[in-house]
Order: sequence, then C-alpha cells, then structure tokens
Amino acid sequence: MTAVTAPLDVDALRADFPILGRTVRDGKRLVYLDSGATAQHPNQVLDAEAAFLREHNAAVHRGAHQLAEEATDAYEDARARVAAFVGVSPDEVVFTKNATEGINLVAYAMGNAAAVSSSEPEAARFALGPGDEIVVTEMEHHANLVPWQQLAQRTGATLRWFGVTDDGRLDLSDVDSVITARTKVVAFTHQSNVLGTVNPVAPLVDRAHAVGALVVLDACQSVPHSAVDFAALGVDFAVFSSHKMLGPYGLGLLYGRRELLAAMPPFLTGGSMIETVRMEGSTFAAPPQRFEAGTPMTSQAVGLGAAVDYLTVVGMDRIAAHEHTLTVAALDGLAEIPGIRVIGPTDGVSRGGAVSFVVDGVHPHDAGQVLDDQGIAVRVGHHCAWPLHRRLGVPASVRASFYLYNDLADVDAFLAGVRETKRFFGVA
Amino acid sequence: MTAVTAPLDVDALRADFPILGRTVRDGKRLVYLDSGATAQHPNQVLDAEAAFLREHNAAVHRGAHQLAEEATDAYEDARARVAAFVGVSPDEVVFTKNATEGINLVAYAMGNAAAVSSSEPEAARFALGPGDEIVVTEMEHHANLVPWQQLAQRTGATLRWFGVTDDGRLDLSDVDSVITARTKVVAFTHQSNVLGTVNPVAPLVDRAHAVGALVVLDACQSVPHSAVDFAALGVDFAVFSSHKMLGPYGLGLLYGRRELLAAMPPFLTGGSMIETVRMEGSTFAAPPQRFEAGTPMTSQAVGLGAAVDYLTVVGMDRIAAHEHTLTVAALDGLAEIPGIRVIGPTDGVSRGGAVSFVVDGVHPHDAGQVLDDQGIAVRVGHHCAWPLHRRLGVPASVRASFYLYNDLADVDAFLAGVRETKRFFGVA
Amino acid sequence: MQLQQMYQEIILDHYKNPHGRGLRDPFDAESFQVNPTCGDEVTLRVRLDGDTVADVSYDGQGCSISQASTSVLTDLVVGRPVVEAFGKFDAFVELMHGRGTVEPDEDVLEDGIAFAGVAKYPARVKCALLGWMAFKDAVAKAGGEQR
Amino acid sequence: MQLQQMYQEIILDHYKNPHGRGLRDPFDAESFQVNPTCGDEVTLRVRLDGDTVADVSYDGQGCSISQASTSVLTDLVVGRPVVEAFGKFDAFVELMHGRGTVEPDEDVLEDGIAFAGVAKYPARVKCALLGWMAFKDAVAKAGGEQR
Ligand SMILES: Cc1ncc(COP(=O)(O)O)c(C=O)c1O
Ligand SMILES: Cc1ncc(COP(=O)(O)O)c(C=O)c1O
Repeated sequence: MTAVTAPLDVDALRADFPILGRTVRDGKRLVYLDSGATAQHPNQVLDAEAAFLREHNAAVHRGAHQLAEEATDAYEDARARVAAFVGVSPDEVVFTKNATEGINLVAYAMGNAAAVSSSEPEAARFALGPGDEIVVTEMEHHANLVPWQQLAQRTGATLRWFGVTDDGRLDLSDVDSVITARTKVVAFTHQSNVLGTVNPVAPLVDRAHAVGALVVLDACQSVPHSAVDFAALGVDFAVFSSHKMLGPYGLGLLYGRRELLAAMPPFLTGGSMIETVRMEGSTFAAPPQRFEAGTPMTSQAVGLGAAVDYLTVVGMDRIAAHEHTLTVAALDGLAEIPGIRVIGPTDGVSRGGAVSFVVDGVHPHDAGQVLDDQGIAVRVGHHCAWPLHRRLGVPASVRASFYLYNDLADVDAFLAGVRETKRFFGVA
Repeated sequence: MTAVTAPLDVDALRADFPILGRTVRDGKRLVYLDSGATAQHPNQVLDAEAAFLREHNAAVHRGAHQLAEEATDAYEDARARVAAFVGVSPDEVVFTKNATEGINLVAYAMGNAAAVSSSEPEAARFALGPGDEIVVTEMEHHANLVPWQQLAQRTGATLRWFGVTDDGRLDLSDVDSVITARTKVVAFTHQSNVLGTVNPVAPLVDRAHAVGALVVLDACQSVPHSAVDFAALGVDFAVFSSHKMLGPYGLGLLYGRRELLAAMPPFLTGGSMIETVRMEGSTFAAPPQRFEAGTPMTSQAVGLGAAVDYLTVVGMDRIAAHEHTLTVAALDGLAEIPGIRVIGPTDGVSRGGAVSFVVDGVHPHDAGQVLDDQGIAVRVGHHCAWPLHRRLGVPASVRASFYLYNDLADVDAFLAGVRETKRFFGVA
Repeated sequence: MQLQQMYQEIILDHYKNPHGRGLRDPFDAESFQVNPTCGDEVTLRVRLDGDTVADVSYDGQGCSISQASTSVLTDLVVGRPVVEAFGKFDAFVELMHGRGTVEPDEDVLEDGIAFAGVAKYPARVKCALLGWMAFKDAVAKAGGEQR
Repeated sequence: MQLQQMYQEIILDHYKNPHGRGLRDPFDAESFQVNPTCGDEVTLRVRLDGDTVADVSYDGQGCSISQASTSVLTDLVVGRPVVEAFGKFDAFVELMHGRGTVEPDEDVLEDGIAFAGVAKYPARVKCALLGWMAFKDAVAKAGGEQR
C-alpha cells in the first residue's frame, strides 16, 4: 500500500458540516475543539439517515413486507460496512446504544455466566468469582472502569490496575505481576481521551492470552481517528461509539470474536434475541442478534454506515496525519507559553489529538470560560477520568481535541485564546 | 374538559409523512398497517432532529461552552416535554435506548440491590431471592417476560403469571392467590400488542401495593395511542418507546416514582452517572442521571420532544377516537369474511388498534405475503408474544395495527386484501 | 403479478400433498429447528445406510414455503449418497441466498428450482431453508460425512 | 464583552482573598459537596448558636465562581438568624436559576448580586451553588430549622 498523505482539503470538508459555519458568543467564529467528547455531523450522514426514514423505514428482522425487507437490508448492510471498517466480520459486530453499554454488556455477561455456567459449560470461561482478578489501568475513562468495579463487587473478584507514569504513559514495568494466572479479563484504552497517549496493544494482548485472560479494548478514541484493525490487534472484545466518528448518537459498537460471542450468555433480554420463549423459560438466538434485544437503532446504523463511507473516502491515514500536524502545532505552541502544564506526552510520538493542560493560577473551568467567550469550544473538568487526574495531581484540566475538520487556523485561535486567558486573569 | 372529538383530517396529516406517499411492489399504494411494530415519522420530527444537529450539537452535561449549553438545554427541555406528556416530573423520566432496556434496567437494578443491600439499606426494598415471587401475565411481549425470567433465574425467585381467557382478556379471577405477600414485583402490559386488549390497571396496582409489591407497566402500546397519565394510574415504573410514537429510533423511556429512583441502585455504569470515582470504588449521581450512563441519545430526545408536540397538537383523545373507528371497521369487516378467526376482543370495548387474526387454511406468513403483494404492510408471526400464541392455540397470526395516519380507505384495502388472500390460496 | 413467481404450482402442490411427511422409525438422528420470528418449526429424522441417505421423515408446522421445501428435500436426497445430498444442499442454499440472481440447475434441484422466486423475498429465505438446516444438522449428528 | 459581566471585580476579589476560609473548630455539622463534572469540592462546617448561625468555615478546591460564592456566603450568613440565612439562600438560588432574568436585591444579597452575570451560563450555576448547598446540608444536619 502506498501511503496517500496528500494533505486534507479542510475548507472543502468543512462545507459538509453546517454547524461549523455558525457563530457563537456575539458573532465569534466557532472553533470547535471538543470532538473528543462528540464529533459534528456532515450533511452526508444526516441526509442518509433522513432518506432512510423518509423512504424505507420499517421494523427490521420482524416483518415480511417490502419496507421491512428494505429496512433490514439497510440495517445489515450498515453492519457489514462498519465491520469492514475495523477489519472484522459482520456477525462479530453488535450494535449497542453507546460504547458504555458495550463494556457493560461484556461485564454483565461475565457476571451472568457465573449464574448459568453449571447448565451451560460453554459459559464457564466467562464466569468469575472470589480469587479471580480483573485488570484495568489508571488512565481509563469511567466507562471502562466503573463497570469493572461493579462486576468485581457483584462477583467477589478483585480489581487491579496498571499505573501511569508522570509523563502520561502506561507503566508496564510490572506487567507480569499485574496480569497473572488469576486474571480473567484485561480491559484498557487504546488511546487516552485525556492524554492522547496511544497504548501498546501487543504486550498486553500477549500477556493476557498467555494466562488465558480475555482482552477488552476501549477503542472510542482510536477508531474515529486512525485506521484500526481489531482482528490484526488480536483483541477479544472492543468497543467504540458512533457519535465520536461523525455518526448519529445512540449507537455504539461492540466487537467480539466469533467463538466468544457464540459462547457468551446474553445481557439485555426481550424481543428479537430469542430462539424460543415459553412461560417456563427461553432459549436465545445466535450472535449478533442474541445481544440486540428490542427494536434496534435502525436509522442510526444507516447513518453510521454513511459516516464510515465518508471517513473511508477521506482516508483514515490522511486523517491521522492531519491530526498529527495539528497536535504537534498545538503542543509546540503551548510549550512557548509560560505557566502551561500539558498533561500527557508533550511530543507527537504514539499520541493522538487530545491535548489537555492546566494554566498555572487559573482554574480549568475559568480558563474554559475565557476560551468560550472567544468562540473556542474546549472541554474542562476531569473528562470522565477522575482517577487519572488525581494521579497526575490536578483536580481538572482543559482539553482541546482535534478532528478532520479542524485546521491550523483553529490551532492559532486556540493558542491566542490561551494567552488571552492568562491576560484576563492576570497571571504571568 | 370538553371532549374535542372533531375527526382527524387524515389527508392533511399524511402530507407530513413522506414515506406514506411512496409505492411498493410495482406501483401499489403503500397501506402501512404495521405501526404497532414501529411508527412512521413526520417531517416535523425529522427536521427538529436535523436542525439540532446542524445548529446546536455538542456533548450534554459535560461542556461549559455555548454549544454544550444549548445542547443540554435542548436535551433537558425534551425530557420535560415527554414527562409532561405522561403526567410526571422530568426527574422521574430516564432515557433508555428502547423500552426493552427500561424493563431490563429495573430487573437488573433489582438483582443488583441484592448485592448491595447490606451496605445500602435503601436498596433492600428492591432486593429479591428464593421465596420471593415475580408476577407477569401470559400476554406479555417478550420484553416484559424474558428479563423477569432471567431475574428469577439469577436470584432464585419464582416467576408466576396471570392467564388469558379465550377471548383474550386477562384472567384476574385469581388475583389474590397470584399476587401474595411473597410478590416483590408485578409487571404487565397496559395494552396488548397482539390482542389490542387494554388491561385494567387499578385492580392490579391496588392488590400489588396492598402486599408491598412494585408495579411495572409496559406502556409501549398505550402511550402512543391514547392519553396516559402514569401518576394518575399510580404505577411505580412504566416504559415506552419513542419509535412507536413518531419519534426517533434508539430511545426508550423509563418512568420511575421519584422516591424509588432515588433508592434504586444503578444498572449501566460509566461516565455522567457518577458522583465520585476512585480506583477503589465509586459513588453515584442522583436520578435521572444515575441511570443514564455514557453519552445519551441527545438528538433523539430532541426528536421525541417534537413528536410529543406533534401528538399533542393533534390531540391524544382525537387520535384514540380515530383509531377506535378504524378498529371497529376492521373488526366488523373481518367478521363478515368466513374462515377468519380474530385473536383478542372482537368488539371495540377496552381495546386498542391492534387486530390480529388467522385465516383458516392459510399460514399467516403466506397471508402476509399476499397482503404485501397488494401494498399492504402487516406483521406476521408471534409478534414477540409466543406464549400468548401458544395459549390461544395458534402458532402465529397476522396483525394489522393502526395509527393516526391511517384512514378508512386503508381498512377497506386491508379487508379486500384478506379476501384476495383466501381467493389466492383457494380456501372457502 | 410477482406473487405467482413465488407461489409456483409446484410449491403449492408440495404444500397440499407433502412427500415423506410424518416421523418414522428407525432413524439415526433427529433435528429440531425453529424460525424464531414466526414460530415455524420442523422435527426431521434421518436414517443413513452407509454413505447413503436411506430415509428422511419429518413433522412440523409452518408456512407453505417451509413445508413445501422440506417435501422437495425428501424427494431430492432420499436414496442418494450423502455427498450428493450435500451437493444439492449447497445448490439450494446458493439459490436461496442469490436474491434472484442465481440460475438454478434443474438436473440438480429438480422441483427445487420452483423456489427461485422465493429467493427474491429475503424474509422468506429462512422459511425455505428451515427443513434443509434440520437435514444438515441431523446428518451431522448421525455421523454422515459432509464432504 | 460578556465575560466581564460574569467575572465582576467583586467575584475576583473574593476569589483572591476569600473570607472565612479554613476549617475551624468547634462546629456542629460538616457537609462535603462535589461537582461531579469538574471535580470541584467543598467541605463546609457550621456552628449554630440557638437560632443563629454562629460560624461557617470551609475548605475546598474549585474555580473562581465556586470559591468566591462560598466566600460571599460566609459574609451573608454568619451572625444571622438561621431563618434569615435561609431567606438569603432562597434569594441566591432564585437568582442563579433565573438565567439572567431575576433582578437581585442588594439589601438581601449584598456582594452576592455580582453573581447575576453567572446565571446566564447554566454550566456555571452549579459552581456558584456548591458552597450554598453545603451550607444548607450542614445546617440541616446540625438540626437548624429551615423555615
Ligand atoms: C407491548 C410491547 N412491549 C415492549 C415492546 C418492546 O419495545 P422496544 O422494542 O422498543 O424495546 C413492544 C414493541 O416491540 C411492545 O409492543
Ligand atoms: C476513551 C473513552 N471511553 C469510553 C467513552 C464512552 O463513550 P460513550 O459515552 O459514547 O459511551 C468515551 C467517550 O466519552 C471515551 O473517550
């Protein structure tokens, strides 16, 4: 494959995103640097979803009439496109409501496995209890931490974690003592939503598999921003969210290796996920249907299919290169401003486009307010990674995050905004 | 209140639903009689959602910038409108992905309560175990049956149920022996998605509350079609789905009485539902946030807000009256065709607009195919109510279901289609 | 009218007068299959005689498509080598998943070619395959070589 | 520039030189409050003397708005009857939820009127109320009558 790294034509792309043309706070140009929280949507995605609803809408997998056929085709076709986008098979992709549900699904299914493993020996590999361990990291988003805390609490298993170094990398020096024969599952983020850090997947997968543990990858911040192939990474499960990759809200994705999904007990139960139902008890359908109870996010899947097409046409490698340029420019610019402390790697190595920092003497909330006043939308707070902030000794931080529709003018506006913040609060 | 029962101007309404203008199967007019599965969407709803995404989109409850403020306002404003629509307070309404998740939420939270009830005495009222009983009915949708079967299996509680009479009514003759001091929860449907039967809520609520049991109402088929007030009904929890009431997919609603939500342990965990998070453990936010983990269905909520406005302007009483007219016409028409057996009440008393039936000598799947060939979209199968079909001695049925955009011409087309079905398969 | 394409006379004949229906002894293996959306079900028994399908018998409830295709199945496979039966299985599955683009071979599928029209209705493909899936499963259980 | 409306001099002064800061003994009750989105927190102690708020002391971390409003709170309530303190509480909450439409009464809220601009930023209202919620909670714990 030849690397197509012709730079993005950001002006042309921006025309697809109507919201980027609006102004905020008394006529200021909107500088949207909060894509790490949620991305904006191109017309192509909005139009695809609306066209589906205006022309082909019906309940999928349930009806035998023409609209139902068309809707089912559109829904399953979207699944196939999303699966191809991350290098896996359609029957290994489960639609959830967000990435958070995907992680909860695996955690609850593991909890349920304990309840059924006597009657279903296949489920036993997911069951866990006292003496078993769950491994996470200190840089996880709450979505990939709290469900595991809860699973540990419900089952009596123990939660353990990898620490974070001062410069915001995973501390893997003790990998063999953290992941042991007692470990049943290792859950970690591919790319930190705060630090930007891209974590090495291979050593964790290798060690986890060596001890027979399952690997759950939180790919919320990697899949939207770079080419990711779950099969090549060798993870067992992975989650990501439609709304962070130009697609609709209300849709998350769970990848699970075919044989694992086939053996795993269900989580949410109800219509469309059953095989037979009697008052006395029920049996369940094959995956992915087994994990999609109730009426699915039909039009949202269609929208995400369009988002995946859009990203593919632009090119994930080009998007990653573009964001790299913006990230390095932001990091270099911040380094020149005194009194700024960047949380996370300060160079562009193994790092994505989330740039978090604190301004000496200015609370992040106040800094965010001054930026907002200039039309610059950043996120302030702990970004759902409170333990990470505690570890790094800050209560909160300001985060700028980039996407394909940002350009160097946005970076410049951001840096000017940071300088204005210092001026406004009179800090040196 | 004076009853405003001026008939609906269906032609005018239909103009709002672009899909109703299309043709199917080689130019046949679409006669959409599958709203019981999912409703179609008026332009007002599609436009409201798209306008939000084109103008105000950002992550809610997380950002401090202007877009985030606007998005949060839109989201919470939608919650308030939906709450008002069903007679409850905004903080008693939880957004889920569909009604199925709402029921699972209550069932899993009850299961979780057992795990935490020693440390949180408030949760004890939700906990259940061996000796405790869960009561459902034989006419439930799988969504209001399988989660309770699973809860019983996980906790050791026993599932019991009310039977159904031959004419498709709930058999409440043994109410006092089915709901007893052992009963912890009574879950039943307000309106059957197969039979159309509207169940009496008061006797079940009274008996359940007399023994200290919680009441969960499946309002999926009532809220879209009539004026429903959960507070007046006195139920403890209720669920319904956006997509069955003109709103977007991927959004369900769970109502819970304030004091119950406040005492109930969480279900899905992750971002936005926490109070504090440490590696060692977490505490949780107040409802409704406690039950909305992860990025919510933001634009879908906005869309549902528009749907609720649309329904309110048309008037729920007028919609109910209109559907009643269509239902009675369909029932009367079917009664004139020999060899048709209607499943459920054959008159219009305490019954909504789902008309299910079998054609002697023609399998429902085949009947549905002939109807589809004439442009008539009905549903065939067990409609996610398999035990009910077994009880009534049929493997499956054909269901026509009506909504505000259907008219008597649709009913006529449907009746003609049923006659054609018999002719095609040569049955008398 | 598209409907006639689907409900070929052959199909309706098999539906009204199914071949090989009713469960028979002796048998080597039995398979129960269900279509979860419509509740259609089939119980199918297979008796093998060495590498040959000696008998197929079945019972169940379902629509014309599922009943007729199981009837056609018995005509096609009983008395044939297992390997040949699976050749027909593959051909039938390919036809059904072809969305109307696959030209069926009458020498292989005989009456089965009547299901070409059904392939245009994705919701009915599962009906047409119900008995065939039971056959595949039962032969596997009976230890028959698939290839 | 809207920003100046929010960050009134009074607010910045209280932020830089907070009144009553630091936890003091003796006290009747303590409340810990946290803003879950930004991690801001306050620990606030109340000492009652009969029906009077004898002392309020606090510690915590947070933005200028949360810190300044807690400082203003101590000025407003210390030495006042509990019932009067709750009158101020109500007035401040009403102001903050008013989205900029409520005209604050300087006689009641004194320096607190400087927060009128904050009320236009819904995301910051929680910041401004953090210490006040801790006060309400602590008084309730101390058995103070709310009304
Ligand atoms: C009575 C009833 N309950 C529950 C459901 C489940 O709703 P959803 O699929 O939107 O979760 C439905 C619709 O399918 C229904 O009709
Ligand atoms: C790293 C990471 N994990 C998980 C999530 C949760 O995603 P969602 O809120 O879409 O469920 C997010 C985003 O909020 C994230 O950035």
